[in-house]
Amino acid sequence: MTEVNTSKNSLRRQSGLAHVINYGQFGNVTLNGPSLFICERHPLTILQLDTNKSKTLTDISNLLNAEFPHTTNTCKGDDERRIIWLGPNRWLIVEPEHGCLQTLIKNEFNSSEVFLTDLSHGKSTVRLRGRKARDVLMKGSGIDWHLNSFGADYCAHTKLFDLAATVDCRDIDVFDIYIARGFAEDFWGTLMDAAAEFGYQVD
Amino acid sequence: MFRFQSRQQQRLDDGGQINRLAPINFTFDGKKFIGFDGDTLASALLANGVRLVGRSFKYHRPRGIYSAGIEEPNALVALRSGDRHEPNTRATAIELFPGLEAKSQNRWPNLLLDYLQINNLLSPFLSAGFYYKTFMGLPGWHFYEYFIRKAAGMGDGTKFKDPDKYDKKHVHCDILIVGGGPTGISAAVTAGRAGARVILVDNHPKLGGQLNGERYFLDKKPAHHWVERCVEELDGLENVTIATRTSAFGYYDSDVVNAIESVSDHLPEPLDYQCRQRLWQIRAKKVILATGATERPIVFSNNDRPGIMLASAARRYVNQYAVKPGKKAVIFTNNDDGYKTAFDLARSGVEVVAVVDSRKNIPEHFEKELNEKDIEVIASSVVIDTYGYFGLNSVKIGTLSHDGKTIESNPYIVSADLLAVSGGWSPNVHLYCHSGGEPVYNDSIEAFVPGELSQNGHSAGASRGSFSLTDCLQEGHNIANTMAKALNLEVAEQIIPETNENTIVPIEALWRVPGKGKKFVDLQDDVTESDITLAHREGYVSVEHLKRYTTLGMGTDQGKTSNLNGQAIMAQEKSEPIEKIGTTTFRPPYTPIALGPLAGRDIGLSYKHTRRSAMHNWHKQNGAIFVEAGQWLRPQYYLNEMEQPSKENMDKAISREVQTVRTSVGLVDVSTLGKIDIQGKDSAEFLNRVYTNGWTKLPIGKARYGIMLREDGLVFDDGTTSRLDEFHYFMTTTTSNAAAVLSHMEYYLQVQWPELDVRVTSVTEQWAAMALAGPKSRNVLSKLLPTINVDNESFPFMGVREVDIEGVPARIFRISFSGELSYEINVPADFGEFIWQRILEVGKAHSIRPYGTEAMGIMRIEKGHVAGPELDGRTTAADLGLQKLLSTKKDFIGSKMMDREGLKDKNRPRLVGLVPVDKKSRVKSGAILVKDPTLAPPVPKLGHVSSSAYLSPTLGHPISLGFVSGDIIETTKKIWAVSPLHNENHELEITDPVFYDQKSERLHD
Amino acid sequence: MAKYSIFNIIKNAFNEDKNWARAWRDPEPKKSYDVIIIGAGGHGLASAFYLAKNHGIRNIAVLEKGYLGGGNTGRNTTIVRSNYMLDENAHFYEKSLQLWEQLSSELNYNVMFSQRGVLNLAHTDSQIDAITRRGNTMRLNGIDAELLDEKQIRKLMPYLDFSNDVRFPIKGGLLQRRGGTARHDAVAWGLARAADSLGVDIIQNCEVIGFEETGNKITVVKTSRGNFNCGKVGFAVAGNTGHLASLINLKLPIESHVLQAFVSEPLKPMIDHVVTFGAGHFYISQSDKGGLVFGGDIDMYNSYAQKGNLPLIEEVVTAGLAMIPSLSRLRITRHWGGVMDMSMDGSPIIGKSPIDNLYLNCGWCYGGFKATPGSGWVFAHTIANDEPHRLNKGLNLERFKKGRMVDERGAGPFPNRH
Amino acid sequence: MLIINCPLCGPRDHAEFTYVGDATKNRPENGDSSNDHAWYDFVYLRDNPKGLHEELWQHSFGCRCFVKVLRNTLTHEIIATGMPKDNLILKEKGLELSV
Repeated sequence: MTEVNTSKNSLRRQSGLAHVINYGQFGNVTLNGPSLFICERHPLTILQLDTNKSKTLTDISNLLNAEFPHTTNTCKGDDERRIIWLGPNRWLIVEPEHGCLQTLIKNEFNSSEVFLTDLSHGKSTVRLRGRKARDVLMKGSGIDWHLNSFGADYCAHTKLFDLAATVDCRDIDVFDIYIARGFAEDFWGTLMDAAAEFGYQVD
Repeated sequence: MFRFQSRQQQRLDDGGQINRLAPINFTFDGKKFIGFDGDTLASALLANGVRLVGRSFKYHRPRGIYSAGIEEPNALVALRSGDRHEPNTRATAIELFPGLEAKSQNRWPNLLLDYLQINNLLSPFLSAGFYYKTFMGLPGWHFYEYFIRKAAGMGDGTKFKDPDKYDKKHVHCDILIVGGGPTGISAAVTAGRAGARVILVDNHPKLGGQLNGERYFLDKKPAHHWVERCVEELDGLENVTIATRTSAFGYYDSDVVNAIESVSDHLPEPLDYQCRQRLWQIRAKKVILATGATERPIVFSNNDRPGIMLASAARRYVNQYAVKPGKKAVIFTNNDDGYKTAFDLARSGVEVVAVVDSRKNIPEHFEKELNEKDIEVIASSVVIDTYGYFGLNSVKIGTLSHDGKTIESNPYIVSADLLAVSGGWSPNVHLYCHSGGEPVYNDSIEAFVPGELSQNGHSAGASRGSFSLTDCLQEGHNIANTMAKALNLEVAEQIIPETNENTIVPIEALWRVPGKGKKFVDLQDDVTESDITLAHREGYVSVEHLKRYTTLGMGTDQGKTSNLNGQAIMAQEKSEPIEKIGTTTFRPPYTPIALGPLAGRDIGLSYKHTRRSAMHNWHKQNGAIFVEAGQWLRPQYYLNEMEQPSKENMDKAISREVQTVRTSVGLVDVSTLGKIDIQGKDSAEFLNRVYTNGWTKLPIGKARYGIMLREDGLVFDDGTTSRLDEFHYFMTTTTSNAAAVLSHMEYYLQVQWPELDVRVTSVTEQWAAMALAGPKSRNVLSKLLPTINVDNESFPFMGVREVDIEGVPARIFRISFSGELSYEINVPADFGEFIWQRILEVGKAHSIRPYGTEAMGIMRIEKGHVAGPELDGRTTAADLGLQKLLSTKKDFIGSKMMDREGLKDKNRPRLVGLVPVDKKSRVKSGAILVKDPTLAPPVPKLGHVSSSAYLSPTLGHPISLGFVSGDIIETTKKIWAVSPLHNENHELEITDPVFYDQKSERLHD
Repeated sequence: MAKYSIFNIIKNAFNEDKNWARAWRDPEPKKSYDVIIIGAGGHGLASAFYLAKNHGIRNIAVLEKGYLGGGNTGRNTTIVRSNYMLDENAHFYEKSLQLWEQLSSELNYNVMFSQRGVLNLAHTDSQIDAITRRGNTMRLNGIDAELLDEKQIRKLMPYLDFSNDVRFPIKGGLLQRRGGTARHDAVAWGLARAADSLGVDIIQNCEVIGFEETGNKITVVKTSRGNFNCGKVGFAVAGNTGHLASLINLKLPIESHVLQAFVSEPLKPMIDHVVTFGAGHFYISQSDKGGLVFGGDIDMYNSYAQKGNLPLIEEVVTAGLAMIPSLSRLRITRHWGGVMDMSMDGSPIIGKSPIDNLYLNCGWCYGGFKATPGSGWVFAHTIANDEPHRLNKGLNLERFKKGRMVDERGAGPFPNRH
Repeated sequence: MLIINCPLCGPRDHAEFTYVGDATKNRPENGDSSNDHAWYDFVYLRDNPKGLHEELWQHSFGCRCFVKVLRNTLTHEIIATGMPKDNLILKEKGLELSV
């Protein structure tokens, strides 16, 4: 058994990928360097928000000072906070861990109008970046990854390498992939295998 | 290098599309040869004068190279060796690579001395369907089959794991063009210029198709100039993807076309990080099928000898590969194509003895060139027979009577080592047929062509029967523009180059030549004309019967060269037009495809993703032996550091774990249980409908056990649900039904009761869950929660608390599966391992132990709790002794169907406990309960053992749960468990299913 | 009917096979039949054959919309077994297996029934428990079954993956040695020839387009080749049952789904048994011609199309390579689909219908081929006597209403899950 | 592959969906306890049409919505998709009339 430091400050949030990530360059890295950069995003706050009251949503929007995407398959926000369309009246709010987002909303709104579900620990998030990122996605999912169909601020909930995944196109060649934590290790292996022919760097 | 070349005695000194500066070593049947880059194995063998390459399937007749493409019926070889061995590979489709190793097949001991040649002599007795008529008596088919199976089959399989990798890729496009011949290239240029997203796939290493095998001129320059110019333009278009070595093998629903890309088949082995093949799933808005056509043979006696090949193949060998497929050639044709072959062969120095044309009129425009090259044409004539056992040496020619049924004049024999045959061309309508289309017969080309459009796949060029090059180029352009228009794109200009071809004089059908001897229709499966006439005689006249009775078209070439000839002969026998006979259904794949790319990277340990709990790594490092639970891996039990895995140590470990929980405290990972977050004003009402018991009165901070039924009234799942807040509930399900229960609830919320204000979300992965169980569990918990009162009153049975464990938010449920005082602790998954370790540390004072699914299973049996083996989808609540949970005050899912007579039957098997009378015997789950173990079958079955604990460490003897017919339970206390599979019988006592703490004092304590 | 034998083959060979007679007639239909069986697949032909042979009824027509044996009889993976757990299925399929054992001699047509053994693999303890229960039940029902451990399987089938690189290790298996395969087309042809020789009219290219009813009885069967008066009518059209039933406004607890299969290039013998994977949907056997025959799960959506899509094939192949990794470089030559009549409990419906003189033979899911002779046997009995044979009593249509489902898998009223 | 146009997510492979089945079955009102046949019909009987079939799929790998699909069971052609409340057959007929 490893020694555990019980002091509150060093409480470890341990990612689902903690035991598999190896840093460095792998696969078919040529003189031009890797075509792909892969890293885990952790720790994050991932909150599912569900409401069918448009007034409430506007109020939340004001409270958070963030816009909610109303078009299907789109996202809004920046690196600090990302709001992803999930389904009818349902969004995913993602931001670096602060721990207060849920409380912030809960304190302001009635629990019969806004429904919050914390999924921060239920998902593992991998960022895939680089000019071959779309080629990797093409190996795992049947949706059209062409820039014209899936550009920046698009998102998709899809079957990626046989797993339910949410893919958020942060920028032309930057993708955040959310998958269930329990599959994280396996997904990581699959992703590395699919990326090997392009050469990749794990940051 | 010159030394090498001298060995390629059939190689031309110049011309062709091979690189004479790049010689390539290869072996065939162990003999060393040399070919050139750009060769196929077939062209390289022909260049080296090798004619005999294989033996036929049934009669083991010597066979050579028959075609120059994927339609090859004869030249099948075993390619590579060891773990990369590939049987049944077509020599005509293998690109030559350094060190290539090929072996002939279906012969023993060797190609020249195949002892099963005897089948050729026995062939009169081996006509179509002969085995249906015999081998019926003793000793039975299985006996004869042993020998027949050995003789059948072609190549050998392998027992090795494939060392190569496979990949998959999903692509989208506006226009998919299948086939990179003149039609496809022309279409691609137009579509590309129009700005459409285009994918052009072709199964060859380079584009050009038929143009590569012909001496066509486009705009007065050799055709390859035009091809190269087009390819250059297409390469420069960002919206066009050209995929060579990519074979589209199937056209499926929703205009999805699948293809296999041969990434490294043309290399000795894949490069680093390179896969061998890649499966493409192409989703197209429109598809242009420019798949070309395949030449047909003509059926005549001994038409299968090495040295006989398709006329277009002979042409391709001289033109593309600069190989003379023979020295002295006879051409046998019923259409213009034979003349092209005659000219190209003559031009390359092959002596053309004669063109035998079954038509009465020779096309006039050929006369000039025939005279120039001094080629004799024998009109109204046919090849009647051929000679030469291991290779053709002469050909018998005769004149055909007017009605085509007899030979008129005295036939004569000419010597020749090459016979090039053209029976006309059949458009490749396979993909069109896959897409749902039905081909129709076209008299003017004597072949099936695409009929009405099916889905969005349009055929163009030779694949729809347009055999003129100008037509192909024009059609490709036109169809691409039609599609561009339909896609709201600007139409594009393209100037179609001028060709040097002659007008085509129509084919006159000639399917078979009269006369005796073996006339092969299907060269691969050795189906002869007489097999077809026999099938007709016996009434196997529908094309599908014909195919199945004679095996016509059932080989690896899928009948590409034989189907139509066979059908035509049947039509003649029936005196019906071919279109009435119809054609067999073309099934994907278009050409045989390897299994590897269909599995992609999901092989070995990657088969089905592995799901791990947040504490997995801890388990792994601390002696856990894992067990598969669906996709999850769960600790089954834990071995001590010094223990090796063994049956004995397993038993020891499990007993240890049970005893620890029963006497002190244990900790088990239950993260795999399904967890569903339920919120909304109508949550209670919804639970009332989903569960069989009542939920409206459940207070906040309390949990309740419930069962769900399916609509048919049988038990679906069980679990607990807790009320966290006024409108907030937390449900757990069994591990195996987690996904199904969520979908089940979503269905009712979205489809049946959309008026209910309820949201459900899976939070299985969000929470790491562990059950702290045992009489000392409260002590451990109170240490973990020093500021919270956890005594029985403050935190009673079925109580729920949301707390903070050393800064980690946690939900604690006082529920019990083991029957002990127990707390299920849920923490956000990233804290799972930390809290798990903390609990074990805190619990050290009480000798806490982690326990696995085995110990948990024993304890739940001791407690009479039902699980998977009891919830098998066939049991009712009453069968499980849970009828008390069926509310009579409300309707719930399943309440209307659960009272059907069969489900209320008093004699239905009901859950019981079972204890061996000797208190020792290990009763297997799956044993059947009977009255008397000595009865002979069929034995009346009174029930079965569903779950067994070989030893209940708590009770000191084995126990089981099982089901016994209701009427038996009333009348008897003893029953026999029999397991004929193990040759075991044990007498059991029927008891209450709850063995342990029947009053549930322990968990309430 | 000229007898088929080795002597006749030799005799005819000297005559260039010119004297072989038609295997069955192509009769002009009569105006009226005592019994009309719709569907000249294995089940329809077997029913007609046993009606004529066991019950002395000779004025029988078997109507076929296409060519005989052209539906599922010619599309299945040819597996024959009787390894069922529930009594209603077990005794019925065992009777069928016994009929298979003598079918070639009974028909004087070699249907190539090869008892090479059928093995179901188990990969977890709970799967071992499940096959133990099934095997024990079989044995108590007088059906052969053996439980094999990993070692025994390794000896019998060394090509399976016993290495450490395997996701679901093989823990054991249930073997029925009397199970095996048969040549599917030969079954249809042999039955057609035998039924024909007993006077049964097999009418091909004859599609049923409607019925005329008087009272609660069918009096006329309307077809593309004219109308026939009928005494009794039997449905034996498998996947087309739903459509045919709709022509008389009969709703049934059946859905049609497509099941795919595929075959590899011919190979020298490498797989001697029928093997079923337990951790994914996959089964395999090798045909006498040498092709490896693969099957898996249905495509999951209602379908009357005799074609399927690739994803299911990919799934089956993936499961196959998980079990036998050495298949990876082998090639498949053909994949096809058949339309399955999936019932609501996964077991067949064979017996009377709500219409007085109509009898149903349907709901075979993907187990119809092995049932062929047994199905004909009990269906003929049911039609001839207007009451079920003891072997198909429990397989009635009423069982759903009464809550007496015969659900081997416990999957409930979801046809695509059986 | 069937490509199903999810009304929310757009065209997706059918592998992202879970097939539910016939969408024309009406669940009898729970309060009505007399109508056993209606329940038998709902749970067990199917029209099983050869041709147009209105059916439900769940987009389980996507938005998790139940999607109604009008599909030809003979050709697999998908004619229309919608939400569970939509009557696609009516809608299609309406379209035909207006053409």
